[in-house]
Amino acid sequence: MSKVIKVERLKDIFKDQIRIMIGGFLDCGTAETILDYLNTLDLKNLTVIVNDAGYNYKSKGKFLAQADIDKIITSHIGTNPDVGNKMTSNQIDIELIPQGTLAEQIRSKGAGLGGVLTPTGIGTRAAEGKKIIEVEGEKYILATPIGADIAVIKAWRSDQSGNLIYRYAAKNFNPIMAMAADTVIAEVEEVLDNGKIDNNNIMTSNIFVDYIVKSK
Amino acid sequence: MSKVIKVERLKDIFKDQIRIMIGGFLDCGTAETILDYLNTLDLKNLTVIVNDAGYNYKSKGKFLAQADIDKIITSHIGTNPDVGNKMTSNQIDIELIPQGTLAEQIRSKGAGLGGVLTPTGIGTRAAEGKKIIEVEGEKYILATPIGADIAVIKAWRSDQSGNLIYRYAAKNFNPIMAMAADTVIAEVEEVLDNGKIDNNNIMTSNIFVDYIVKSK
Amino acid sequence: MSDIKNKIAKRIAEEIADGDVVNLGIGIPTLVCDFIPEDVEVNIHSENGLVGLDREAKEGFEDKDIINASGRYATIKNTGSFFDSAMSFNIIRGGHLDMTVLGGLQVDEKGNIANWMIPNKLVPGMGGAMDLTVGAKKVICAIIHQTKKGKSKIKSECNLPLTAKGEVDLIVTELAVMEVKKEGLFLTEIAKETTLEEVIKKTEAKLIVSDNLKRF
Amino acid sequence: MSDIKNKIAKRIAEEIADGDVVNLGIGIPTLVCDFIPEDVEVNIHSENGLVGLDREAKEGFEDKDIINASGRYATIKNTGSFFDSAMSFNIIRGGHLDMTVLGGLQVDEKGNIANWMIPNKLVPGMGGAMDLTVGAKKVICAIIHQTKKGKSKIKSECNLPLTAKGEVDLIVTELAVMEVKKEGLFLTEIAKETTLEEVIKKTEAKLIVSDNLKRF
Repeated sequence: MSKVIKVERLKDIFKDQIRIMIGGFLDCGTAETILDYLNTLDLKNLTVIVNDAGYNYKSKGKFLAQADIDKIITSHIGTNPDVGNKMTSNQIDIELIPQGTLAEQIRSKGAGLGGVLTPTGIGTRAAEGKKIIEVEGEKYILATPIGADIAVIKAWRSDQSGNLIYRYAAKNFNPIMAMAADTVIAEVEEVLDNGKIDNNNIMTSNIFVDYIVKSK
Repeated sequence: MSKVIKVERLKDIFKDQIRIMIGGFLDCGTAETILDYLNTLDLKNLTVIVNDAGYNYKSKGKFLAQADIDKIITSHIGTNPDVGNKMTSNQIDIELIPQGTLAEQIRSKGAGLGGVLTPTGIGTRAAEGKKIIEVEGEKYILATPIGADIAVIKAWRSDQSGNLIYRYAAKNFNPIMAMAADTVIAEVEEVLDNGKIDNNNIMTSNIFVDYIVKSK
Repeated sequence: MSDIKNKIAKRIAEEIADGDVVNLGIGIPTLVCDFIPEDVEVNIHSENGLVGLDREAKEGFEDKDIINASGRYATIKNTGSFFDSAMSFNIIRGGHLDMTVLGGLQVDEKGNIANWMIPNKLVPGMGGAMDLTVGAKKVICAIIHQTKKGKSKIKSECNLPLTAKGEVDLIVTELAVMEVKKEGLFLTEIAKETTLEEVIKKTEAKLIVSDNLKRF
Repeated sequence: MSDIKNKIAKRIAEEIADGDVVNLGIGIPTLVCDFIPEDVEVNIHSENGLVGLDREAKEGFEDKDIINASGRYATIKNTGSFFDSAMSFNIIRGGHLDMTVLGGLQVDEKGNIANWMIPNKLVPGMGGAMDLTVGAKKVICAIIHQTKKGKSKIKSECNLPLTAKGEVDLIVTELAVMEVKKEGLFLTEIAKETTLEEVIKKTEAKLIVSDNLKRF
């Protein structure tokens, strides 16, 4: 059985009011074919979890700037002035989280943990409204799991069964998001037959992946 | 600069009363050359962190059965009756931890976390003496970091700079222990020149590794 | 005895759906593999760090780096993959297993299970069992109905130290299939070789007999 | 202006020892690279998921999957490696970086630093800065001494939202080098182009002048 689908099939998978995770660090490791397709749909009231807001003129950043999004959970929006403006004019709710904490929160969801204790952000606004737990005299912020309905991730190679290998610095948030969503859609540059992928170097197992879309 | 050393150099690195982490799941992914050498030394009052107690007749299991060890932190000793007997006769202190919790505690140390909240063991002896934290009505055990003075790990290939690639199921605890000790000694089957290792598939970066010992 | 074990394993095999990701414990659970129909594709996870586990290796074809959780040389399907212990238990604890099948020393009508120690007698450690019972979507206990001395292992309340509290969903013995529900233990099937009276007599737990009692 | 920035970067380069693992922030910190002597080997970590970062890619030699944290196409040394964002921040938060160099909007005599937002004006987000300041063994703030309006950025107490509390170890401006100690801010060096009086006048923070004041 192959998990490869045409990008147009995603019309039936994405719904209004869902939570979407999008992998990538700026442009790198972002599922551009899928994002370009999402930019043609008319989804409403979304929540998006993403490392950064990207650039407003393409794929991820365009989606964040233009789609009907209620809330973005992210570590950085400085590269996308359109998102900044939407925040300033209260059209969108932005929850800013330190990048390492965001990574752990996503991982916690996939790992079945109730959260992790991080020293990052103690004494700053990142600690506001958070539970503080002391261990051996040190204060930590309890960072609780963040999951999503759908994760849109990008890998380099897959086999038909959905095993993934990433390339260079395009890993970033993709492997952890692959574990943290109910439905995981991976865009890949190359789909190999089962048995043709280097199985010692698979980073995301096929058990996590629901659909594969080939990059255009 | 090469990190490759002769196994005999370890005489000067291991001391009495230290905490040692040893990678491997039973026989698989265990640094047998290093363990065989440690079995010739006369170290005293050690604490050892290890997934399981292995088999009493070789390398890791022999070390655990015969060395002067005060305490073993582990998830399973059932395969090594000598260790079981030492526990029953109070010659050794055994701290048993669920395997997934042990993995997270070691990872937490390397990751600079104050710990993780795990649902594993709630309502069992594994929860005794542990801090219980409730998140959204669910109870979790706070599992705090476990580190060591020295980690003895096993990989497949390295380069001279200490980048590591593991092979198949010999990964197990090795990549997480590589992050959790002050000094990390990796035994490898093959040492490549810098630039000859497949750098897209390095699982443990050279920044974690202090010494490389080639398997005999 | 092997007839009895095979009967349990064969019945449990019927619970597995095509595409399921399953972890099988040591002992009777391992036998389940032999009874899965050819047209049901099952993805077997092994907690030492692989998914896509296949049969044990033939003599002369062993690979030192591919073992199963019992430490026996194994093989892997061409869609299989390998990972470290942190990831392996993320899969377990994070709800990514459809099912786990475990042996037990005792199991009770509240879904408690005890399988990791007998105080002052047998203390092998919990290994991965506590994580597996907490994390898998469906937990099946494969257990011989009575001890050698003729005592019921299906208790009203376990008196050995627990592996997990209230996590067992289904109990399969050579005599009966029992579902753990909020109301109590539902007896849904009895073996062809037995009678309802015999099952009730040999069971310490209170049984709620299904209106639609089947034979297996 | 570029003279000023280069002066700061050049002085900071002297802090780097052979073999150090270092993360350099955007802006002045990036310039530090240009002043590291040939015989000092530095392993540069980039929070988007690589270590062993080398120069930016030449035109025509860009690889879409190798970028630095500013999103610019980069290259990697032959001993470099790549990892996901969870691992990248394990390296940062886990104390595996010898040093991080960050820019700042303000820094103060208690080692507090503010560099991620100006309320109601500029809210890019903290990205990885909070993790870097908490996790790195040594935190250096590279900062121009005064604002364009002539106000000191070296404050007695930051009034912008903090990036981290008490984490800065060393402050380097175009005029001065200051060490953060428990007793306060030690002025250890002043620029050749300035006078002690000018530095004190342009610094809001109270300075403890070293007995052995040097020029740089």
